[in-house]
Amino acid sequence: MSQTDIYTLAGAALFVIGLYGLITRPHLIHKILALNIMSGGVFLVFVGIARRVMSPDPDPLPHAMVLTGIVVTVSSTAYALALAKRIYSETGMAALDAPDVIEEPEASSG
Amino acid sequence: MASVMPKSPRSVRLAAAALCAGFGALLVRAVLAIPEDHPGLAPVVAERIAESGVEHAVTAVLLNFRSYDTLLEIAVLVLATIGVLSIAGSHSSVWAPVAEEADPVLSALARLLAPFMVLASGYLLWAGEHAPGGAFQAGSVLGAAGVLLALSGYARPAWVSRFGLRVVISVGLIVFLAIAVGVMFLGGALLEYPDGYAKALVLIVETWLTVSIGAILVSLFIASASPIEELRARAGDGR
Amino acid sequence: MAEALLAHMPALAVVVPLVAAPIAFLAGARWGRPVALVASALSVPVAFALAWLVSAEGEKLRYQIGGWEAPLGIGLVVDGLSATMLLVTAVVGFAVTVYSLGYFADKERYRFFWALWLFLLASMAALFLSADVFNLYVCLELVSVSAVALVGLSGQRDALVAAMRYMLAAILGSIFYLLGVALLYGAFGVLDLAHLAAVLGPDVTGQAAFALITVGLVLKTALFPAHFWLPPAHANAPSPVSAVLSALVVKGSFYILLRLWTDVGDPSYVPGMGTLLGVLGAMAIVWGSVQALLQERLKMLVAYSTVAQIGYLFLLFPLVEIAGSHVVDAWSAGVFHAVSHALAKSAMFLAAGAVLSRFGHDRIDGLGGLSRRAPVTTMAFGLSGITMMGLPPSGGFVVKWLYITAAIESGAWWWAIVVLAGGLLAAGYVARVVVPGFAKARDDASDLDVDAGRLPRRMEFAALALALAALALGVLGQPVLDLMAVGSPASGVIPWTGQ
Amino acid sequence: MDWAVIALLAAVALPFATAAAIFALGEARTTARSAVNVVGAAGTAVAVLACAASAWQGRAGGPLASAGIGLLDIGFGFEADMLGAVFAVVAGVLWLVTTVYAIAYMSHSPDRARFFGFFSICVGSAIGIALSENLITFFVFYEMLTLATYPLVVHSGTPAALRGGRTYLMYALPAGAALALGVVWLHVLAGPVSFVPGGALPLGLAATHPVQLTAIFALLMLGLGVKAALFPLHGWLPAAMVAPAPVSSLLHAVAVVKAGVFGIARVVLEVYGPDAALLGLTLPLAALAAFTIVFGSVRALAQDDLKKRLAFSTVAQLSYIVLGVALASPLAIAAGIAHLAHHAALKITMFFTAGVVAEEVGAYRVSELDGLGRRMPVTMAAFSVAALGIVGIPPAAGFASKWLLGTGALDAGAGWVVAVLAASTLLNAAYFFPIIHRAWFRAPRAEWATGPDPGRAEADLRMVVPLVLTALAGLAMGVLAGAALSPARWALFVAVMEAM
Repeated sequence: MSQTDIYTLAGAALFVIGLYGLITRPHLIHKILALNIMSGGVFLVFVGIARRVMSPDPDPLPHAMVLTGIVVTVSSTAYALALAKRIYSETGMAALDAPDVIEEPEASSG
Repeated sequence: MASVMPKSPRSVRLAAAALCAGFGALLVRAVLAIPEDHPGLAPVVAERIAESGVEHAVTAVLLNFRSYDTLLEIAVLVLATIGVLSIAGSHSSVWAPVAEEADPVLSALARLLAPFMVLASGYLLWAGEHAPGGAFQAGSVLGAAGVLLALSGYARPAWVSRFGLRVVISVGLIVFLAIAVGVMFLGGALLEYPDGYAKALVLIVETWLTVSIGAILVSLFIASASPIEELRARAGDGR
Repeated sequence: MAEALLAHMPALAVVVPLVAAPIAFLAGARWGRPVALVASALSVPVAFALAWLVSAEGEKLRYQIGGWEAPLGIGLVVDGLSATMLLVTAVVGFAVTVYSLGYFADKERYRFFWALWLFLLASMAALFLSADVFNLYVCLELVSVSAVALVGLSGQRDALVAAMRYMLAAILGSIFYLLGVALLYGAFGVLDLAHLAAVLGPDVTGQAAFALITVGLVLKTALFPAHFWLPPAHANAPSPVSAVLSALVVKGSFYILLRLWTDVGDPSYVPGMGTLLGVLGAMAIVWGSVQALLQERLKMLVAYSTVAQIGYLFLLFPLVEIAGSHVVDAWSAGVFHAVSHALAKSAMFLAAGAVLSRFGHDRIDGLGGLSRRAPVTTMAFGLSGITMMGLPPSGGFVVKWLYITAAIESGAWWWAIVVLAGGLLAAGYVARVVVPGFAKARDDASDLDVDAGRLPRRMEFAALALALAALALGVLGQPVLDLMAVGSPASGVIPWTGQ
Repeated sequence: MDWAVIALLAAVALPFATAAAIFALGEARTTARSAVNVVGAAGTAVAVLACAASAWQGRAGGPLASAGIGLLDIGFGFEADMLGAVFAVVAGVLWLVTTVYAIAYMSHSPDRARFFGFFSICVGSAIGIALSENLITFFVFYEMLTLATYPLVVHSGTPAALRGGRTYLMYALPAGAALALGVVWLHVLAGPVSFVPGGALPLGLAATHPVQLTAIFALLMLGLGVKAALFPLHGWLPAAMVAPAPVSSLLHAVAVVKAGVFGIARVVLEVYGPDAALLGLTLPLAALAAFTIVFGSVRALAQDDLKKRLAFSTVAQLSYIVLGVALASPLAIAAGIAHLAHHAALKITMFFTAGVVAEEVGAYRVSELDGLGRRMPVTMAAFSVAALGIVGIPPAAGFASKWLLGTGALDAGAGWVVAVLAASTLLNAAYFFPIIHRAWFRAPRAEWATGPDPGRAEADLRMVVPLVLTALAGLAMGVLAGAALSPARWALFVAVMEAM
């Protein structure tokens, strides 16, 4: 198992963990964090791919993409957090559905 | 927030676990099959970096080869900030001090640290040309300084008006766009820096980006933070 | 000078609204309005110029940003498909801008609308032009954040919750997409679409990347069963926003799917994927239409109609895969549907919004006598309904014609049955709105406020103009068909042929 | 541009332009709207007559006026040919008459802008159907007609009207889907199909693809059969009688229903041609038409509601046309085509009358017509002429149709048709004679004598003149059946071309 594989497998694991959390956690902050964990996993995959070049300097492209991705993720996370907070102050709820009918998002038909 | 949050039903968790296992298996297979010896675009970058105006490969990609990505990414950042402002209520509450009665020790420390953070920010901006660093790192440090000041009661510098806030948030994007479009009048494509000007133009863009990113991060923080009264009221409920 | 200007047209299509967006933000509540009007008006001639350029050239145009050629730099590519989508964006965008000037009469409350709106227009243009898989990710995020922010703009409770649901789905979709991009880069080491098409091979990583990207984009396009977020978001957004979300935004992610599956690869690249997408599309048509038949609110009905109409887009994939020499028909059907649905659905939402803002409610059982109270709006709704049903003469009919032709030609007649059944179901939900409009006016039978004032004419006529445009496509659509065929798989070449 | 092409385009475009103008003028400007309507209808009448003239010029295989626009390989095209001219003239000229009638009839009704606007679209669609050069153009206008008729059926907005409208859509929309499938399928199989006398299918296709062609034929008949009110697809027509009288008169006796039979004629004669008989498709069609004739007549017998009785009569009479086309001998085809015009003039008269009677004396049922002849002698005389014409009493037009059909059937070796004709004639008489008897030979209803004006109750001249004119036309078509340019002679010309 190469160094690349360690990073990329770890990234894949984070992705899956985040996905599980997103589906099973009803709390909005948990969901947003779960998405961030997934993004982190993806960035790790990028970093692993950058590392495979057999030269002292890694491939700069995945790094640039990760940096761009981080800023984009920060932006959307900021907006999502602001939204979650506003929802909480409007409804007193920190979840999308009423607590007794929480379902996984994919299955609820809104 | 809410103290008791029920978990999802067991069936949902099982389904989620199955789904994640499926994706996990797919990912492991896909990730292990990534060729080990593919050079990617690294050789192309190395070949052309001399023309980019900067020495650091990642900065060269971010601010020259793929500067369009960066332009749009700044747009996302400004956009998200506008979005946050649009649901956070009026401007005035955004800029209300977060902590009215700051801890004197914290306050003094913040005042002591802030100038150094601004300095560090400047260093990061300059270093990005040849080492890891650049506008985003610099802007983050600047933003952190602002957050620190906000937390210790200095959220609203006297010069920030509503219009001023909008200017600071968008100035980086506007300067970037102005340069992106401006070079077209010199005969190039969008974002095509004329020979020899790349370094200077990149620096101008990065400087203003640093300012905007710092301002944006502070705005996002303050807009998302709860006014102190609200926090207190909630703490009271909890007792 | 004119020539130089033409050469920069691809960049201008993005830059015009993108520059206007921060200006509108700076300009504030009052002056943001003229800024938006000017920028969206300028986008129309730019889009027409691009369409003209592509038609005249007869092949793809490339514009290399920063002067760096691919694979190092990012390119903008203008072919028939992107020019068509840009044109629709510009036309619908302008009509919606005009409508919005009337709709957002409360300038202060919606002071951020104009900047967000221009960001959305800019990001749609950027998305339709981008020739780079990672740049498309950034574009997708721009689209999603601006769309979600517009949904939540009213600050009302339902809108906020809908925006949150939309946001979570959109971010999740983006993450899936980005992981796919990482794997693509890992497998093939390029990001430019044309370079990717050249080196794409039967590779596990590449196939997984395509699958992940498809999952992400299906989520963003709201294809059944990932449609859960769409109806509340599209129904609770301000009506001009609803119009653009249904007309353009869902088409953005569909457009990338189309690029990947018909331009970079083809539906056989991942075995079974074409059929799977088609089956989900068919299920979307049935499920969305049935739900539309059951809704109590007009905007929810229209939103579920979007769920159904999205299904038609995805019938393209199985038919492109099996249609053999008739791939042109299947491909053109899907793209033409994207165009005609964009026009008709925006008309429908604008009409629904006109009803809502004039009469203060949009309960379907309270719309008795609507054709008498708001004839222009009823007409706009009814005419756009013809496109939804796919009846002639409308753009929807051309779509139906092409799909049925492709289905029969390839011997897969069951897709033809799906198309026809969807048309009948659409007739059912359109009738639910239009029929009570003809009911005899009795004071107790209608909840339409008798004293409600007239709407600004520009609101009613913006909707009617779009509905008429959708109708005109059914007869005068040949230029659009010619345009979208330039440099596309419809011209008979699919770059990647799987082994 | 050639005058004939201008006439062709004007015939199709003028009704739509009139509709647009009516919608734009709106509800309030009654006088301007009526003026526009009459001028538009008159212009259309002139245009369709000019189309007929140009068709006549080109009758011997000369070039026909045509125009069109391309889309994919579909192509929307128009052509002024002999067969199309019959339907175009019937629809266009009767529109002018109906417009005058309708302006008077609807003068106190709400939503007139909507009514007359959609009415114009219906007529435009019917003329488009008549002058379509190919099956796709035909289909486009056919579906437009379907949709544009709906607002007219539900015009009054009463629950009964909405029910009638729903029934109509339940029949018409699935039929449209079947027709769409058939048209596309045929297009895939045979390429673009233009209407050509004597059939348009590529040579040998019937031998290589008999099953597909039969399935397509079934789909097309399913789609067209609804408007043609072929059994068992006729159920919407009686239900649609809730529409105002002008709609029942022009659309449900002429434009809409004849669009269906006209379509059947186009498909059988000018698409399938001899292949239809070769594939064994004509006999089932003829049998179905014959059954519909008897069925419609029997059902008409049982209706007390005047308009419903007329509607079932229409169901039966339409199948005369289908029967003639299906028998495919020249005389039978001529009978069908001639009957298209004959029945139009006769039946529109009867519906005009029914409308006037309902409006003026409030009588909706056959049993309420006692003695009406004395109150409305002119109106009821027109009605009686038309009724006798449909029954087939010489010299009115119906006799000419039946004579041609009978001899045509014998030519085609289908002697059983004569029996159907005889039965139908008896039934026609059985459901129309009681009306005539009641109107002229029974004592007036008691309450009429006590009214303010127990004497004459003729309606507004704008209603009476049209129905007299159409009755006279029905009479003239029969009396002058042998004259040059009569519908019967014209139909014979067409039939000879078709049967070649």
